[in-house]
Amino acid sequence: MKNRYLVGGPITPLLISELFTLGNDDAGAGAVSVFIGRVRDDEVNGHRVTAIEYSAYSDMAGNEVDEIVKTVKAAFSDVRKVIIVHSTGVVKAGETSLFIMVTAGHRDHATRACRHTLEMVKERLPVWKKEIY
Amino acid sequence: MKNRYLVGGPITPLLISELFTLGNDDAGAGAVSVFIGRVRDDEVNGHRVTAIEYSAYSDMAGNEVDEIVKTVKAAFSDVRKVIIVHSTGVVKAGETSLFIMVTAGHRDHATRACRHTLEMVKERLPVWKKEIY
Amino acid sequence: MSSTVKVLYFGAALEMTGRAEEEIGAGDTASLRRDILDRYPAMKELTFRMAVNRVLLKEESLLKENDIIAILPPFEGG
Amino acid sequence: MSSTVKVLYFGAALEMTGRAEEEIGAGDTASLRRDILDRYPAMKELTFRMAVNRVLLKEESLLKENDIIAILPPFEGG
Repeated sequence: MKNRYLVGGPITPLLISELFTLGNDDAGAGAVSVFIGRVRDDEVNGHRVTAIEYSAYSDMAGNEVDEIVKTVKAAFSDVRKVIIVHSTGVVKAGETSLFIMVTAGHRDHATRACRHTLEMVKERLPVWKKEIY
Repeated sequence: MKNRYLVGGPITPLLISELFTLGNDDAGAGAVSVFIGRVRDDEVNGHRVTAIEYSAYSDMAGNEVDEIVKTVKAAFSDVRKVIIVHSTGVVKAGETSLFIMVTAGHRDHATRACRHTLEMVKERLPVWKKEIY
Repeated sequence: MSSTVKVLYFGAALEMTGRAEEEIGAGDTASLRRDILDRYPAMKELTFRMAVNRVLLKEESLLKENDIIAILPPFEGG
Repeated sequence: MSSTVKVLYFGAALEMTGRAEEEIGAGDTASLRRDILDRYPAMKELTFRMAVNRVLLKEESLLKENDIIAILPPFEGG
């Protein structure tokens, strides 16, 4: 249970492929909405961000993810599966730090629930970041 | 150019992985929003759908996709890349028939532009379907 | 004045006509539409738009030799 | 009455205190908060919430022995 929603380092293309397959067994899920958050190579005060180091309160994160999933499923009745994964540790610019996948019967709830999940992750997941230049 | 946005048969997990990498070279794209449409095993008049056969006016589809991409980029200034792929031919229940990916600097335009692209695809792409039971 | 144009049928129109394409003589899109409904009365039940040379038709227009006219039932992609 | 609780510091709070955790004696969350600001005056500049035993604190409450208190600056995930 602990750290189930957190992975150390970037969310790799391989892991993303694997996470995708989690929805594959459900032929009633006609719509899959995915959001992927990546580290941007922003310039801050004249310095280029090369990576972000994420830290998390992992003991609390699991509970919060469970609450987010419960809330989203209650709000969007057509939703079938909600998957949330966030990085901890160092993630380089261009690499993925957040993966959200929502499956639903139809597109309307899939896309709206995915956005709603994203906003709740921003608001509720106990994660902090530190830019590395 | 012709058939650039149409693939014969299902959009396979392998193709989805490849399409994903198209956004990987852009470290300014902090947000990636993906929509995947799949064939549902709906029951219609007591018969279970086992597949859908899609047909398309492929000579027109390329133009329409270009127009959709142009319209979405004009409407959402933070958008960097828009990719649209649709199946033609037979796609079995549970398999993917539509892939949309939008990359943007930030989440708001990525998610809204992805949904907008999806609605325009439904409205403008010259594709038809036939249920197979 | 009549031109010979190529007519393409898609989706339900293809099923109703039993053919993917044919050549028809027509002067403009309105008369072509009437001609098609005369040939295939079942298509009176069908809502469809037309594309001329791959561009969706916005208003009736004249046709010229070798124009390609597509008969487009409501799109069902996605 | 004072209990010994474990205090965890995250994000900017960790950087300001220079430590990930420590034990502090406190009777309730309000007095614990005052004690922390006395120990680390720099934290007066910081907005933070507290979680008691992994649950976000909604109102000040009493503390008991071995409670785990997390000091949570604004979240920055995503």
